[in-house]
Amino acid sequence: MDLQLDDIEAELQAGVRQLCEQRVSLPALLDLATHRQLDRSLWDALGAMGVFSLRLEAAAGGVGLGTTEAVVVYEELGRSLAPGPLVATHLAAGLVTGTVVGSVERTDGPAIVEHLTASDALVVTDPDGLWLVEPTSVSAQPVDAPMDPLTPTHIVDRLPQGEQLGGPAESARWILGGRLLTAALLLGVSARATDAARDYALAREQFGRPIGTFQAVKHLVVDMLVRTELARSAIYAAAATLDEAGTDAGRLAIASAKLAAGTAAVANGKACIQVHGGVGFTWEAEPHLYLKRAWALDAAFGSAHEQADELALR
Amino acid sequence: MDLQLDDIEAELQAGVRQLCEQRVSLPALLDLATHRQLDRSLWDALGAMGVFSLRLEAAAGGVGLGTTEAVVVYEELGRSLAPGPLVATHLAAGLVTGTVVGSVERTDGPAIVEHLTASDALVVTDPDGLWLVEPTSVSAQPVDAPMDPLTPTHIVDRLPQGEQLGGPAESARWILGGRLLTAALLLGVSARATDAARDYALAREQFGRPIGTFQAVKHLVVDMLVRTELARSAIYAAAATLDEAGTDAGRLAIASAKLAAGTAAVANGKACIQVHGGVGFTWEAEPHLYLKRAWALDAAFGSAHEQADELALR
Amino acid sequence: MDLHATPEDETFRREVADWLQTVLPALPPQPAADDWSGRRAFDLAWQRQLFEAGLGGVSWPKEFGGLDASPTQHLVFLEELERVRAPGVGVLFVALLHAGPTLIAEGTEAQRARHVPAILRGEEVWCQGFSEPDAGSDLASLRTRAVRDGDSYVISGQKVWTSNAQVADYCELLVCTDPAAPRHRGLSWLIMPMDAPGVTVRPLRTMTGSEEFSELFLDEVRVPASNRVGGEGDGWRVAMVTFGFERGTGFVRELLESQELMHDLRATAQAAGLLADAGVRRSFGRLVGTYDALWALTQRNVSSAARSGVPGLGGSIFKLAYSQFRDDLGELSMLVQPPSRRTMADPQLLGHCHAISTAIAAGTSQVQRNIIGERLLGLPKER
Amino acid sequence: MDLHATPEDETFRREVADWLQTVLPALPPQPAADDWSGRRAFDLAWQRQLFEAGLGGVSWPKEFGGLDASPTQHLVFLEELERVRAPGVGVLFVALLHAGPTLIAEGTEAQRARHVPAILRGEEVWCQGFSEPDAGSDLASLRTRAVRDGDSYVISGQKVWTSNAQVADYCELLVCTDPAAPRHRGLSWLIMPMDAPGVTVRPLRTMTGSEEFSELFLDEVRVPASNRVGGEGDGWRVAMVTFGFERGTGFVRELLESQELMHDLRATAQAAGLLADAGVRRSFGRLVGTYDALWALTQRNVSSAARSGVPGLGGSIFKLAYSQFRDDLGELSMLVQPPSRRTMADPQLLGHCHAISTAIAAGTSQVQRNIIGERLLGLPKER
Repeated sequence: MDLQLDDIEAELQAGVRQLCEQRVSLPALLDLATHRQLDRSLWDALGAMGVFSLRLEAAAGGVGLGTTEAVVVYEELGRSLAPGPLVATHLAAGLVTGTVVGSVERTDGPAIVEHLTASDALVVTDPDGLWLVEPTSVSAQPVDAPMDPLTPTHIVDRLPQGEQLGGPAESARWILGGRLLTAALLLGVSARATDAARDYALAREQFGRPIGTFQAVKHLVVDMLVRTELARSAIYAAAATLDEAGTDAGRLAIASAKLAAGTAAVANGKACIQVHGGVGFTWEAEPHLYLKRAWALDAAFGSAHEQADELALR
Repeated sequence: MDLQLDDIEAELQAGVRQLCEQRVSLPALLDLATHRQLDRSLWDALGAMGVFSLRLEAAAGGVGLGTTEAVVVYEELGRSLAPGPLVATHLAAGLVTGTVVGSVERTDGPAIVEHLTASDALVVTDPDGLWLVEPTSVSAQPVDAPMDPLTPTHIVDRLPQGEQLGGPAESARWILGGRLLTAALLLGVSARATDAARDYALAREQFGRPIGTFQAVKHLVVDMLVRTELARSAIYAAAATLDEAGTDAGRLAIASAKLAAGTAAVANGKACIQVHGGVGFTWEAEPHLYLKRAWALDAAFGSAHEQADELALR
Repeated sequence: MDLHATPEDETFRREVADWLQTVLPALPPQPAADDWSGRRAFDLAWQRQLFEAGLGGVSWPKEFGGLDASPTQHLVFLEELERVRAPGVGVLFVALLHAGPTLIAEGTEAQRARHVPAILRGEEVWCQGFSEPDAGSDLASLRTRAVRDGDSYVISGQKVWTSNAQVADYCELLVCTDPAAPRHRGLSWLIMPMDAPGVTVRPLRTMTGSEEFSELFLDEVRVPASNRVGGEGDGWRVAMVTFGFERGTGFVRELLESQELMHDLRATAQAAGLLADAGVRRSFGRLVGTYDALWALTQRNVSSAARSGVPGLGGSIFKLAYSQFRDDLGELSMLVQPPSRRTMADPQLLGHCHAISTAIAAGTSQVQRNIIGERLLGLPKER
Repeated sequence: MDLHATPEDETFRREVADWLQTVLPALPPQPAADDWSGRRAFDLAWQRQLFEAGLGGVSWPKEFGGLDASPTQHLVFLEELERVRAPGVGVLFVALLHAGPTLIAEGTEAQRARHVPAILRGEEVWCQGFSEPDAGSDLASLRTRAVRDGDSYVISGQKVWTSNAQVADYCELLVCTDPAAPRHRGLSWLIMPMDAPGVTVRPLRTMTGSEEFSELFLDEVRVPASNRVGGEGDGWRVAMVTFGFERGTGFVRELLESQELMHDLRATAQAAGLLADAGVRRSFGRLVGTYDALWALTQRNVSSAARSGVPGLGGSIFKLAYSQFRDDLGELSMLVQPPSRRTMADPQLLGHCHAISTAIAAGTSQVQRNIIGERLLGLPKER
């Protein structure tokens, strides 16, 4: 038993972090908020790094690694705030042709579809199975001011049925995988918010000293770290359980991971704004992007609230 | 509109506080925890002051004041941690003969009866009405280690039916009055816990300065004050509503008051222990008595949890 | 304590309600949030109407055209406005609640004559230039310099968080006139015309996407020395006078608006069958209870101010509790509303994001806790 | 990262489980909490049994009779004990986890020979004399004085929060040997026999009603200088060595016990039909999720210690989160259990009250946050 990163995981982490630090900048992100174009060259770079084909077997052209490596990579992607349907494109590897693959759950009312315009393919999940939908065939209303400015959305009243990709078991597995990778993205957001709050608390002076000297600020940041590390622990354990014992054993571990990660990211997004004070409330500063991304990711593949319901039955 | 104390209220407050400060001491309370005898001379002094007959009309031998005066007095009683069935004895004025009157709600399972041995009479509430029960006629098991050491309890499997004192309307009014006076007692506990935490934060030194200098401690105490003042506001408003517009209008205001007061007292009891550190965890120090009394009073006449349910229907 | 309205308050309430009924139907529609010139015109016209009805300065002294209403009556006034969703002070916030009363209390005859009637009549918009990028919670460390040059001050520096700067005629400006003086002692309070050369306004976008605030860049702006309110170096005291006009009514409109959001959200939950969920139901119940307590706290703060004439620290207690309440309300909206509602055009989400500033603006919750801890509880200041 | 047990760990787990199966049926019933001599006898006898099975010092070095087990194996050991609810270290806590390892690391040959085998064999009970009434979170400000007098120290002062003092043979005592030295530098670590003249033990009752802790009054107690562990003035460092033996397993038994409380409470809720209440149900779900995360954090802390050999600050993070978890569990028990269960004899209420000390003992949550903020996040210390 070892819940620390091994050499491969640490190397992957460093590689993806470096790529993201070089390629994903705040000005570019805010520009995206205005133009809503997915940065395809970044996407291709991530693809070339094997981010999407990470768990596909080598024989099928993938990297052939496991879930623990995937969560390490997805934490880094979450940390970078990289936009796009990162999770669905990963889950679609080997199953759907397309460079950018989106995903949405079929529900009774109108649905929000993220990154619809940028997607080459759209995977719809419902209790009956997994369905492939051509994005251009979807009749959708673009949202003028989406909650997360870096996640363009459309409102869709009725999703086309689409072509069947798999049955209920495949649909359930898709959702479970999506839930865990989304938890990893949320972990990245939590960690980024913590780092940003720490850095600001060190740099910003008020009353003649760095605000991080004051316990009220210091302890806010510490609580961010505590939430981040709790979420990290639950995610690592869930990933290792999935690799070791398979989907069934992993189901509840993943629910715990998503619960901890969603709770942490939303709380940390808010705390990060609070530590930044007035600056944190501005559009040009990053903290609101963490909070809004956290809200968007919390809703994806089952919210913290819904995971609590699921875990109660254990 | 004026939600500040008027002259009569301020005078009553000072009088009751003075009496309690003279007559209710920590050693006497802790002694009570061991011997479980109600201090009848204190009880008589409270009675002589008109605490129990406060709202009974002067023509019937009472003081003839209103609910706003009663909550001011009951806050002081709560603050003093004075033991005994204070609320029921007040509600029973003019209705039941007896110096010490207890009260209990009839439920399906076993009930906890407080101060059974000390009571001259016991009033049982149920949806059908208000019932007078002779305490000695109740078959009860004394609890060895009651939750609140200053509130001796018995477990009763089945309460006798008793003699009818009133119908459903009287029962409902009894519960509503009890709920508001209990909220006032909880307010007193909250305020006492806040004062005790403030005093300790000023007196106790660590790292070369009073611990109240540290924001982590200072802000804990401030949050205690905020909870106390929110509860105080809701209680004052509920009392004034009841005096002005009667029971029906007061019902929801009282629910808000009990919700705020129960929440405040429990949270403040814990925070008071935390501010006191190791000392707060000892039997000889007061803070645990605040928390345990808060738990006991929160459960009486409908908990905060139950008030939230009631308020949701508005 | 009592909740009875006095006969005078009842009469006043009826008069306000009656008047609102006569004027509201003829009111043009409220301009969009980003239509600044429309907002300016609308708010000035509304103030003109209030003025003509004798309601232009409800809490202002009678000799300056006000009603000299008690804080309790001011509360009545705000309740009646909100009950029919009448316009609020809007871009006139600083003029009516800060600058006007400050000039009345501390201004010279000439300053009063120049501005007070104009504000009351709906002819002047003011903004506030207190905060700076490096002096947020720590107001005493202002760096914007005003150097005396003959009969003028020459001002250079930067201000931030200035609401409505785009449409303001004047700015109440706090500057440092003596950098050698100890903190608090070197400040002065000036009236700065916004059209003075050297004033640049840069709107600041907030996380809600709106541009309510601006940065002010001041580059050798000349302001006559006769525009100084109070003595040189006396600016801190005058600013405290400015803040001191808050009589417990500061958050009344916001609180009443949050009640409407709560009711709307409850209707959504009911329609979706979510009130059958005991957890969701109880969350609503806790909000309702907290709302009641916050309203009662407002009544206590207002009646305390009515008795003493000065604001207590109840406003700090209110702000701490209200910030938490708004966050709880916002988080409940995230649970209750379907994801398809989650756009920044949604009043619930917009309100939730906006409310995040409640724990920051006009003193963060951390600073409020220090103030309460030190001034109300007597706990020692940090060294 | 992986959760696979190594073949060695698997074998070890089976051996422990098999052995427990053979001995547990013959174990006498556990004595009552206030039967101190019974508890001493029971815990010493159990340690003797463990020793005879080669399990007396699982994480101790082999040359001192230990198993030299990795932190991971220690975790396995604790899991197996808890799974069958076998006794824990009980009153031997300080001897086995503090004093023994400290003497092995820092003691003289004579000190080791005198105490280490006796501890392992279940012949000695130790207690800890670190905290003082005026030095709780601020351990460096100890005032208990030890004055050198020939070959002895003469000790006067007061200690507090000493567990199991009533039945201890020795005390690991931290004293001030040089009051003129700067904080931290004037302390020494001594072995004090509890039967030395001048030692008075006064049991301290806690809010749970039990007497787990005592105050120690030391009145001119003579201890041979040869009982000093480490150099004079080196006591702070030795104490840090003492604390350093925590390898992430410190709260394992408590965490596993809290899981049992959670399961019992859930059964109560189910029987009462309360799981149909979505609010109550979701509270359980959040607890289950947090429990999983805390268990995973324990595994991370243990594997970190297994790699580095030293404890990280993961223990501080764990303690903060665990304190909150226990309070949430306790508050849920107040909702779920009928009022008639609310007595201090109820395991849920007792556990709730006991857990309040988690946020206080061994560094309050406030102090833990300073430690994490300054050491892990690099935020500046207060001045």
